[in-house]
Amino acid sequence: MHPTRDQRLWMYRQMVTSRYLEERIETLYMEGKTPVFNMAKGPIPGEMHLSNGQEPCAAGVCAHLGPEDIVTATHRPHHIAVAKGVDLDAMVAEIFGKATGLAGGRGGHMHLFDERVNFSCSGIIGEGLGPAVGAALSRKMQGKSGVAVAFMGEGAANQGAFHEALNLAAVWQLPVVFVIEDNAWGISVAKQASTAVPRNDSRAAAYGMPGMHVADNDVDGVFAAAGEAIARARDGQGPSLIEIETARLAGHFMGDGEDYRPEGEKAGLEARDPIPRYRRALLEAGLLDAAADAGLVDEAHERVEAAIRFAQDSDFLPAEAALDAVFV
Amino acid sequence: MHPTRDQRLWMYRQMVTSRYLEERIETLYMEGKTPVFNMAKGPIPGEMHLSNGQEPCAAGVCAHLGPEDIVTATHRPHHIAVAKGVDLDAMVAEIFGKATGLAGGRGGHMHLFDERVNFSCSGIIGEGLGPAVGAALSRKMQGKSGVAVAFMGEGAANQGAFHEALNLAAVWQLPVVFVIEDNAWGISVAKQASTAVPRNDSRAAAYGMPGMHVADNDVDGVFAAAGEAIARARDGQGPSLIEIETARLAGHFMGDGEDYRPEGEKAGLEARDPIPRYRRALLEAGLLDAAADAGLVDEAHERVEAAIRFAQDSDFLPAEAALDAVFV
Amino acid sequence: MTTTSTGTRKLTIARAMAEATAQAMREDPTVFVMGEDVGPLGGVFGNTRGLHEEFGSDRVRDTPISETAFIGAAVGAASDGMRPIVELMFVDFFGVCMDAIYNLMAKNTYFSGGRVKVPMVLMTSTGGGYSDAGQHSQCLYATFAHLPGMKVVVPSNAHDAKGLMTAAIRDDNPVVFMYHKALQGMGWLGTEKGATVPVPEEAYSVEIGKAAVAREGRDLTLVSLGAGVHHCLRAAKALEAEGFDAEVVDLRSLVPLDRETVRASVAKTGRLIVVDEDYHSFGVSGEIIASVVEHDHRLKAAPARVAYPDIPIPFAPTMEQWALPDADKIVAAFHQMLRNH
Amino acid sequence: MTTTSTGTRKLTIARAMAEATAQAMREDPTVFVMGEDVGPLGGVFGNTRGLHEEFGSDRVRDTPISETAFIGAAVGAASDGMRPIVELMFVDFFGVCMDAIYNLMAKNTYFSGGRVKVPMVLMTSTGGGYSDAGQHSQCLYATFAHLPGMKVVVPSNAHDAKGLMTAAIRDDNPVVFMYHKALQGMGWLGTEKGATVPVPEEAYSVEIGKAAVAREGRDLTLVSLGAGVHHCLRAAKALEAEGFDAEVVDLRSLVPLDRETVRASVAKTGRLIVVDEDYHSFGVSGEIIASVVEHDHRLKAAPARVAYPDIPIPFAPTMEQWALPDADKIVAAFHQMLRNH
Ligand SMILES: Cc1ncc(C[n+]2csc(CCOP(=O)(O)OP(=O)(O)O)c2C)c(N)n1
Ligand SMILES: Cc1ncc(C[n+]2csc(CCOP(=O)(O)OP(=O)(O)O)c2C)c(N)n1
Ligand SMILES: [Mg+2]
Ligand SMILES: [Mg+2]
Repeated sequence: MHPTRDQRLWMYRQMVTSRYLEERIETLYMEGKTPVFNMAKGPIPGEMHLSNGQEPCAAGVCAHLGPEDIVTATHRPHHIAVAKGVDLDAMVAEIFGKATGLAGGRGGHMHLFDERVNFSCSGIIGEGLGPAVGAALSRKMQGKSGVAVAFMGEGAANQGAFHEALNLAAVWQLPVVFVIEDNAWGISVAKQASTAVPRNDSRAAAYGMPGMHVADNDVDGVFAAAGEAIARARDGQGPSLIEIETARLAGHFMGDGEDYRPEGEKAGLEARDPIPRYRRALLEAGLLDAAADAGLVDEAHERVEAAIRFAQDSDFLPAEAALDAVFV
Repeated sequence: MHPTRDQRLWMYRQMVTSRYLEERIETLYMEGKTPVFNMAKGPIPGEMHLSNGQEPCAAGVCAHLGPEDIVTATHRPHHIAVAKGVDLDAMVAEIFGKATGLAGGRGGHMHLFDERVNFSCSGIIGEGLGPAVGAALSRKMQGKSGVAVAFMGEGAANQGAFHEALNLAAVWQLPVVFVIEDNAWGISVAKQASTAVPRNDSRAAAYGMPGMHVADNDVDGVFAAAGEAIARARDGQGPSLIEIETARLAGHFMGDGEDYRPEGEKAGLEARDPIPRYRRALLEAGLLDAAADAGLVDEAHERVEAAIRFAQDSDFLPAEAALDAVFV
Repeated sequence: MTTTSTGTRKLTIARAMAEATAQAMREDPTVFVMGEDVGPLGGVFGNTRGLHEEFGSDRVRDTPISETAFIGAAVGAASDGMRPIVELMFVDFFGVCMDAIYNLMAKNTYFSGGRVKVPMVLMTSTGGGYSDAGQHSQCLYATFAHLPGMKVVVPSNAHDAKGLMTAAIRDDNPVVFMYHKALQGMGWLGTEKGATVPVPEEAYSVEIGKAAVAREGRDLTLVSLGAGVHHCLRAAKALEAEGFDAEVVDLRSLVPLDRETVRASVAKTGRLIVVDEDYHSFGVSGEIIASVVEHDHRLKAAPARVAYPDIPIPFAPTMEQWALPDADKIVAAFHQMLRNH
Repeated sequence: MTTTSTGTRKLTIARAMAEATAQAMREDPTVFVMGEDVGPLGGVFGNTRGLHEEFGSDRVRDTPISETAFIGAAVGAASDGMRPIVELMFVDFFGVCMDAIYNLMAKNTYFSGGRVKVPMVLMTSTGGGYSDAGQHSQCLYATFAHLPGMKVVVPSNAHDAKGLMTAAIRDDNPVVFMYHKALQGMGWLGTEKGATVPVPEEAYSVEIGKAAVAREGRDLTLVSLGAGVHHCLRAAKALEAEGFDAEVVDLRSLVPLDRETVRASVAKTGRLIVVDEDYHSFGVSGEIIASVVEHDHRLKAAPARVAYPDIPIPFAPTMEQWALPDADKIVAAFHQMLRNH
């Protein structure tokens, strides 16, 4: 399955937007955290997991999804939220903890819920898989369209929830796609030190479902694999599993010293940064020229800047609002 | 790997002993429970899960094990406990809740611990797998001999613990064997309604470990497969997974109406009862004659009767002993 | 659907739960049931009996033994327009799936600022007394009630069970419905007669968060829930013979907790004994006592509790029965209270 | 191993834990460590720093993200002659593995009538205050303390941390070691200065089950644990300026719970405020209050609590800080207490 010109540009735009968003978050996150790094300080406190380098996973999958489709993401959610069309203003405001944020600041960056586009994420490894299966079940029972996609890291594929969710989805032949972003690391633990098989797509066989693999962080490759899997799901042919070789260009979270990386790894990953690569590919394919690229990039940046301004200009909820929204 | 004459007779004896033990338990369990079946009544209260029909799994595996090897079993543990050499008197006394029981009556039939032969079992599905992996790790770290075997039902292969334990055992290449007793049912739910693949041994590939299958509840087949797997484990070649087609001749627990069984299933299973089949095979192979058989059976029965007498003649602990043994 | 209330038809809790569920399923196509053995078997404890026959395999789903997946799936379905009723067969099994319960089911509404609803019922059996030992006999009431974001109800009789079940299904929030095995009216688990009471045929709600005064009295307040309520009622009867008039408060709901009803009762009687089959420490009994005395500590006597000791539940009936709360222990606690003051 | 006690060398809790572990590992070859990122990284919260370097990958094991398997494995290893120290990175993750903890680790000794020992330490981080939101900031003290069969310790300073860690490793029973992130002395989590105290260099035990009187006083008893102790000490200082003399009891251990020390303190002061960062209801605060008043309810004032409200922990620092216990809230609770009586 090959992406059209528009699809390729759409994917490129998502990647550029997400990357710029995270570059800006990175800067803003560090405000108030120097010279002494203290997570509690600054306009964006708490843990911060950046997805720099993993944008192809999000863009290539979400290119096939509409607002009615369900996505569950992880503790590293920004690239997916962007590509799924989460309201950028409300999302950034949530990351800042503001009243105008998706949850009024109750959730923060690991808990982004946008029910308008059926997006959610969470902070426990493997936690989104069951809900994705359940949303797919809901669609099937209600006879409504829509597929569910559960994103996870390669480390999550060793969590019990992975096994249970894939089996359940397969037994019930539900319209759900499981997407593993293999960035080779779970915090400081390398995939080969934690996973008994080299590739998790081989685990699909344990559930009688198709397993697909995308090498080299290739967004068009993701598009192709996800396209097939999602088409199968929409067609009532049940779940699939995809593993994507991707790259975590940053640390696990901000503040991570990354001493566990083998020498040279980071430089190698940066040299293969998927965004410049895709830009070159689009330029070479004549789908983009320098001017169009600059325009697209500017537009993406402006969207991000607008969202950041929106967030910064927003107020916090009154502190007592902490007591609200426990129950509806 | 073929069992020797002695091994075959040993396996036959274990099966006969376990079967007779459970026939007696069945009778004793019903004391006080008629005309109204109330689990709380009678000399053996509580749930009772019989293993009638599943004896080949226990005998064929334990034929390769000594007291130093570790076994973790399930809520359906008797056949395995017998074959692993758990002290029969203390085991039956525990099933009766007596002071002379393995735990003084604190555990009951789902919680049989005999540290002298490294046997334990538990009531939560999949719960024994992690401990088996840990015991195997302990042996490896201490440089001590001994393998660990974790038994489970086919229903347990859909529990998250299965996945995590197999992966961990494989990553660390530990001397552990996972044995699935596939009796086709998890309470009232058929395997094909709960399991996405027809055979769980195919799941071994998800952990890069050998998967083996034994058809038709064949004790010699179990012996062969287990022999290979255990030899690999002893040899430092890591874990294996075995699935055995077996049969639950009784209900899930005593009191189960078994209405969910397809018509004729039970009669079919009884006709293929593995014990008479093995008896015939041994007779045909000339390893046994009618007299030797009668002698072996009598001896087994007498062992069981002695254990039951022991249990019946024992006292209960004083009730306040409930407070002891929470901590050592 | 019959809407004539007879007022005399008695049901077991198991049948009351099934009836509430069936009525909700008839009314609302988004209500469905899933769990282990809830289908043709009708639930190990009988509370889904008849549902599979009436509603079929699509709406009454047997699951694999995968609690994390199917409870997580219920959360996903609940946020997508369905109203799942999901069963955790024994509450003792919470350890394999608590994350889906307390971190997803209970928190997604908060994490979404109230925009994502999770209208689901998690029903689960509690309690011992029939020698099912330490992994099949626990109550764990406080384990659930301690963690924010889920309502927790514990009925003591079939009338409340039906009404609370209906309320739970209709509630837009997650509700944990904890039913005590000894009250189910399944003969094989023994049967507490007092739990099988007249139940109206039509659907009705019992408000979640309101305790009931199961018996009025002047001299002593007994507070309990589930099976404990029946021990209290028996104790009250025994004390009546001694000339003491005990009030019995049936909490019915732990979250929200009706502290007002408890406090009002103790304000009247001046004496408090909390009866709980869950573990003694860091549990229901401590919370009730604290809730009373932080409000007003000037009681006639030090409050007391009759709770399950801090030990795993032993198998042998001698030990188990000795450890369980019962009417005698409540009476003894009251006698002790009189001796102390 | 150095055995000279300097008496002045200060350590953070993180370093005190690592030191206790290293000393135990040098002494006893059966002690080993496993968990996520405990190896070369030294633990996300620093408490295994240096261990991998000294003891290597066999005895300091990074695990897959498979808490059920590796905690279950710790139980199996502990019953087979090893003394595992296993880490659950955040206590908030208990939901994926509680079965291995509370049904295996905590009960196998009982189920075996005391014949199977489970000498292991489960260490886990607790607490918020740095905007890590609702799945990474909880304390869950009562969740563990409520369930029988495991000891539970919560140090408030590095001296106790080292001594409790040593005691936990040497204990033949399972011990849950709950360390509060704000006390770890990792700059990036903020640092409570009072937690970094002089720590003897040699190995020593602090008895599990004994509370400490962190400050003596006559007018009021403040009971807390972990980070809460420091809030209490600050509140005591503030109250001193107002002429009130508060005693601060540091529980140190929830199981066993040293009720005697708490009761003795309240017997002296007549006033009790419990301070707890865990959720308000069905938790530590209720248990402490009940433990006091069931013994003697004739206090000078109704006991009070300053605990975390029954809400998921919000991300925004405005909301989170508002909800957390602190010295001001304790002082306010005391003022309220004086007004009421
Ligand atoms: C159940 C659980 N265990 C551990 C953690 C702590 N943790 C957060 S992220 C992470 C690594 C996850 O690795 P992976 O799934 O590969 O995702 P990545 O961070 O690489 O995107 C861990 C161990 C958690 N959040 N939940
Ligand atoms: C985690 C958990 N879920 C559910 C149960 C209830 N339960 C007990 S036995 C059983 C069926 C187990 O099936 P299987 O693993 O095939 O073993 P079998 O009973 O057939 O021997 C179930 C669901 C349990 N004990 N633990
Ligand atoms: Mg990763
Ligand atoms: Mg089975």
